[in-house]
Amino acid sequence: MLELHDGSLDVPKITARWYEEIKDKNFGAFIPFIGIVRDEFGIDGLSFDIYEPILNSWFDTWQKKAKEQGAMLFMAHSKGDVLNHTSSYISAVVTPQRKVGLRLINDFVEDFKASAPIWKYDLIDGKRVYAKNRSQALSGAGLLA
Amino acid sequence: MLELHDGSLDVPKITARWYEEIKDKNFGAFIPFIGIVRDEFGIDGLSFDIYEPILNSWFDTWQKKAKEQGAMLFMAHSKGDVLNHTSSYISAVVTPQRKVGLRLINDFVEDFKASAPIWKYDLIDGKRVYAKNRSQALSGAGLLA
Amino acid sequence: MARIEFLGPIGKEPQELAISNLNELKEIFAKDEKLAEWLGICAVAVNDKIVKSTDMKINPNDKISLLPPVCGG
Amino acid sequence: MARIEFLGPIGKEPQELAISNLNELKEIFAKDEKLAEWLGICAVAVNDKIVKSTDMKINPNDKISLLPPVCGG
Repeated sequence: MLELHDGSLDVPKITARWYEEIKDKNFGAFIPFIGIVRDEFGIDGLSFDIYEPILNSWFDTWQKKAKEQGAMLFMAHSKGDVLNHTSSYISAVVTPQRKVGLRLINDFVEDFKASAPIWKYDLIDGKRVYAKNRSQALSGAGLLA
Repeated sequence: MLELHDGSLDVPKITARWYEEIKDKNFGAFIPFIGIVRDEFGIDGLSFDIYEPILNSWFDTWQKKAKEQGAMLFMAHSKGDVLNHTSSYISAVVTPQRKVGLRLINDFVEDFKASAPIWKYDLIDGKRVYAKNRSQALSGAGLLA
Repeated sequence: MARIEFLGPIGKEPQELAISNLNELKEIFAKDEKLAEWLGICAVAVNDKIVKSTDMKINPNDKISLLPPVCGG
Repeated sequence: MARIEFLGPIGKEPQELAISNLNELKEIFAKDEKLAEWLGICAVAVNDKIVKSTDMKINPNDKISLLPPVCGG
């Protein structure tokens, strides 16, 4: 389950909805990871562009990988502006056993940071400034250089 | 923050309360781990005994360890009976940075399993049966043998 | 008298015993058939701190706890 | 004509180009000053699949995307 929202994520509502969805399905562990925008570098918030076709196929690949381990993944991400101290990103894993779940949420979030086609901008004085030096080149970058 | 509840945990309510408590404190990641009782071994649920004085000091030691890394821990656990498909355990870490948080929640939950003075019973036909073969001897066990 | 508590599933009432160290407790417990299955797998706390040596001196009013294998979560 | 899209912060309008492989695209882009800062750090997708070789044949109606460095979350 991958969902994109305009602006900040309603953390209690989204995580409660996911929990309701899985609680009777005999999983033993539900592990959400919630990202909150920090007030740092003098920003008012962050803003995001997402390229959905590649995000969807990236997520589907991970969902398949999770299913092979009896697990399931959820993810929600913001599009557009997200102010400081609100959430732009939630992912969650549900698994029968905790060890698989803790490893999976770690690997999933790490690969999300390296691979998900999402671009981050700092909101400074009402302007969007690409967070270039906090961004990572994708695998295969430089092909046309 | 360590809290004990009689019976099942209200997951959306507890995690929402923790999130409200931390969201304006400039942490970047909030990572709950939610344990749900699985329908397995023919049980109707689980039941728990807790020895609170040692649980409290164990938790305080971890809270100090978390603070040294700029992080904070939360934990909720059930006392008494908890039926299948409801939650008996929630822990959460909040950190400035995700990597510290993902490592900390993993290490905390692992040590919780090995060290927290909590005894688990299967609920079978209305009786409490000590889950002996799923339990771990504490470090230092056998001192009086 | 020290107070001995048997936690969780041991299911034994607390005892009050006049002992001055854990070695004495070990000798007394060796004769208790009900404890035979538990001693090898229980950790021991004195005043809510887990201890690793039986040389530990026990004072009157100390609380000693036997902690069987755990399984939280 | 293949359609070229410049994603995220590149801020350049899509282009339609008659090319038959990515090497031709590389030659065309080498002359585009606006792209100089981006080519070394962008990955390339053809029809939404990231590709690792410029030998890739391009068909009319293919969609080519340039993906600059990412930072989700």
